[in-house]
Amino acid sequence: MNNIINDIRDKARQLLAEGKVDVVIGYEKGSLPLKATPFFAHSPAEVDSLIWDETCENNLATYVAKTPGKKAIVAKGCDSRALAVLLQENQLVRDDLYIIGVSCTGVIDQRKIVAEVGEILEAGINDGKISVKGMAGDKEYLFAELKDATCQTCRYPNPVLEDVHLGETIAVSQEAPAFADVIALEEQSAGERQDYFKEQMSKCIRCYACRNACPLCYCQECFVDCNSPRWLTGGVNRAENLFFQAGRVLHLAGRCVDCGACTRACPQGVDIRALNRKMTKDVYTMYNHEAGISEDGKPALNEYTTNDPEQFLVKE
Amino acid sequence: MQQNPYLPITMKLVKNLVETEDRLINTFTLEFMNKQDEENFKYMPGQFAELSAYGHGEAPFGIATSPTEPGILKFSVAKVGCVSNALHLMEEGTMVGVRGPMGNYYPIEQFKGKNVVIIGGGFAFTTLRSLAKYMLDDKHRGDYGDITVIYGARNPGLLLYKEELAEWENNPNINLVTTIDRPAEGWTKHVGFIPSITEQIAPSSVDTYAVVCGPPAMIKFTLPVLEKLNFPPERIYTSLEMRMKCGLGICGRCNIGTEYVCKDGPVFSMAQLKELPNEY
Amino acid sequence: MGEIQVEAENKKYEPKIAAFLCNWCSYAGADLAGVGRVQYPATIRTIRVPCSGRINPLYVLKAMANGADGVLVSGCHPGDCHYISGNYVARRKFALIKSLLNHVGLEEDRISFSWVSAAEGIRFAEVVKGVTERVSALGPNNGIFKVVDDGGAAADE
Amino acid sequence: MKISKEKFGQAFDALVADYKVIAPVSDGSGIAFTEVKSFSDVKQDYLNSKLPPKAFFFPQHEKLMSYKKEGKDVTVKSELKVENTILFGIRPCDAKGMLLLDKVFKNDQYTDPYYYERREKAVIIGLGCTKIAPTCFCSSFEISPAGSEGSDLFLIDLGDSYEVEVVTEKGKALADRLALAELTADEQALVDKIKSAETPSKIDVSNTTSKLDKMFNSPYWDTLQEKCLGCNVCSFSCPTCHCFDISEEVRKNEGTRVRTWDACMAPLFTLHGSGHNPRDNKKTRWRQRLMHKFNYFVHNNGSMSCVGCGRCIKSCPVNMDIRQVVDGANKAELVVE
Repeated sequence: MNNIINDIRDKARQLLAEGKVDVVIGYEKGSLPLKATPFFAHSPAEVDSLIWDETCENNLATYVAKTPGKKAIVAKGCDSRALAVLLQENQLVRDDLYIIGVSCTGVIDQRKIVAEVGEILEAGINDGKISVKGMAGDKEYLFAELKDATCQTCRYPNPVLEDVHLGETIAVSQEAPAFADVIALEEQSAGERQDYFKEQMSKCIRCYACRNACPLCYCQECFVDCNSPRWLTGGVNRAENLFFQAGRVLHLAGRCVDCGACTRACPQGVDIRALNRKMTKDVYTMYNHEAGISEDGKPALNEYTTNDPEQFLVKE
Repeated sequence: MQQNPYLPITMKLVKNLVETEDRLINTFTLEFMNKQDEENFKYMPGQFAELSAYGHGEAPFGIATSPTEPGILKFSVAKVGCVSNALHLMEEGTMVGVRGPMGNYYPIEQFKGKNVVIIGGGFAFTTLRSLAKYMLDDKHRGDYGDITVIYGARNPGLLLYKEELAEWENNPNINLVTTIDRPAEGWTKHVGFIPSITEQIAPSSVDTYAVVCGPPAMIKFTLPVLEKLNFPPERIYTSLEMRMKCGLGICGRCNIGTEYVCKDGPVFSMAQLKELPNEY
Repeated sequence: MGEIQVEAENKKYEPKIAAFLCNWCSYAGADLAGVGRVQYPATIRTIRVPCSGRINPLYVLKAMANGADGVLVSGCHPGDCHYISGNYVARRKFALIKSLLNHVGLEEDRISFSWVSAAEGIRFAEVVKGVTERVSALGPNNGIFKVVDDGGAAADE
Repeated sequence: MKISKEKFGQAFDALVADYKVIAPVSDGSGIAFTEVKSFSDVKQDYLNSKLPPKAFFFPQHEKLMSYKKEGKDVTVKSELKVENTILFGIRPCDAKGMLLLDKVFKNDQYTDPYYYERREKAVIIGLGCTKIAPTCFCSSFEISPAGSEGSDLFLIDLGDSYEVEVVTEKGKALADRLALAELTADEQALVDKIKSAETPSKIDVSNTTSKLDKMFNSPYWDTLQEKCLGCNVCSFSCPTCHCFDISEEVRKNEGTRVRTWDACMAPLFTLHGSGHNPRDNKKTRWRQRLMHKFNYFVHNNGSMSCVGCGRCIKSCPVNMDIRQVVDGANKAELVVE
């Protein structure tokens, strides 16, 4: 890991010193244990703050289009997939972008720790083991136990698009995605699913952290802010919240790269990903499409074939 | 407990008049439904009110009438958003909601015994009309020295209150200067932008207050002219626009530094504005 | 007494169905049904759209939120689109809308999609009949999106 | 004075008959202030709630009024509803937060009846903190983790009993319903110890306001906010944030006017009808956020509008830490203008 960090810093230093980019977007150590925070290095002097480890959970592709000038970005698999979709949708200029690719073994889901040992006072990562001192006790975890749900099903830990690759690459299984999580929900009755999503949606406070953390939610004016027509009332209740989440998820259908940034950003622990994953599964099974796995190609809903399935039609 | 400041009173739209040639500005005349409402609605020139178009929402507009005109309120409103569009389409006789009066007003007490120059551009003339009308009133005219009004618009069709302007032309109590940006057929008065016309007219700054309202570009170029004419910033007043919701200094969106435009403004002197951050 | 009973009989539940019909085919199909005096239930509120490709998923959601008991979206048959490919693109969108809404627990039959051509007046009536029957069987909008009746406050609290 | 938890619980259950009682409850993913019917539902051992209790006076979504149109006529009705409420288990930071909100909702000209009438009918039972989270920094603002400021009645958990401090007349009325006993010397010592605690994390705000006076045009704002996503988590989870929006919810000829929480971080918050937006980028919005809390509010109301509860730090998806932000402002070089 240390070698990667040094490599990232060297690369960032070189890019900034040579004037190839104006800013390097990466991570630095956050203010809380086991937290990394996005970091914008504007000069070679700042690059020594850059880090890379299992706490680098944000999807940095979110910042790329909003950051002026030429920029380099430290990209893990999901970040690069988001960049690929943004490029497909002409949101980025490839020449203004330098992608520092790193392979990712997954990020830590802090909620699992907090649920067991309370607020984290201190923590250290060593050799795939995470030792935590919490307010309600101490515990040592294996990284595998803490891996974020998104990362457990990740099929693209290696960047799909990069200008340089730092560190090793990760061997990936060639099997088709299983979508066990989606199937588990699908196997429930409609009533059970309705109850599940009612409960999830009643937690939402409409802070829009999910939307803003999402690298592919880049609309100038989001439909929730739109005044005429006014899609949503000011109400914050499970029906309105489901309208918001369903509207957003449908807008991301065929584009979502399943990075999990929305779910990790949610301060209320809403299972937003359950909606996105359903769309991802449908798009994969019906159209054999995965979003953002290469720079060319189009999002699934921008294309069609003449024999797309249409079992959804009325019987008449 | 004071009255609930979020509850509008109901007023009747008695006239919905297309004010300008481009049909983008209408003047609404609202009538008080009872004496009590009118007595509670004591206002001064420069204040504003929140108008409710029920079913569409609420938005703040400057009051164009003067307190010397009893029984009614007038608002001249440009068609820009949801509420103003609804108001434009409203049939006469419809009930609208009114909350106010809100904000501060032009310092008419300070103006007493002094000359006043009113400079207005485009449809920002609404509260300036209120001010002029107030000072011209028989009861008040004696309190003020010379009253000069410099008012301009892009073309003659875009001037507000044309009948009133015609009346002021012949009124010895007021010196009215109207101008348009470019020559137009049938227009015999001044042609040119407000800053240069102001420079031409060159009102004396001795014992004089200036009140300037208009689009940002007009204000930007008029201020140096006033400075050249030796108006000190303490004697130049303007009225600011801001996005507002509550109008009560609570909802948090209309502040410029420590000042809430809805409750501490909208009228500020240039001297006050110089102390505030440039964020408006 | 008598009056009240009559009223109760007349008050048989009639669903309200928002029908988004493409201008070139399904709307013309509905028109043909009308001209041909083909009977079908007066349950639909027609909204004409230029093409089924114009359907924004938010239309469907908003109709449900505003209290529609069902939504019907209908366009030209694949291959017959006035704009060549509008309904092909729409088809993918529709499949996903339907799938997602069912996933969050909306009943299968609340949202219906069909292709009806300008010549299929009788079929249009059949579609409306079928949709009406199925929505009637479900009863009123179950409120997972519906918010307006209580001014936006939570529907189940 | 003190009362055993058992006796307090009985008195609490009796209060439910006369008051709407709000208390911390574990909702699976954290602590929420919720209406309870029995003391046994109350979570007694907790750090603090996910969202601040301000919502009981200033709900996220509330009806201000309703109207009905008939032809050209309209009838308008206030929707203000007030209940006698007890808020139990309010932490000192949040109790202080309510004192700050009081200043907002009653300014030099107006009183907000929706907030104030609820506030006046509410009794705050504060509960001192015996455990301090790493994100807590209330001591920076002269708030003590076991301080009674802002509470009407204030409790400190002594294990089997509560130490009880009567702070206001409202608190006294409640205390009269409690069978209070004297503290033992040992218990008094424990109370003193708890009361003397400070949060380990503290920021120096002694010169922040005067520093910010000179920082409106500082380059500090340029880079400070780069990583901010511009969401509303920090505002919604803040016990002192009070910005709101007013909108209308319409159904045919009836409607309600509602107010909902809004936030200065939202891009459209200050957008004029004309299209002009005085705070049209994250930089100006962050400047507003920090200035409002640490400068404008001080000038207008005499104290900072932050109570160090740490919720914004804990909830921020990108770990923007307000402590670092203030610290950065303290240290920022001033540009000569």
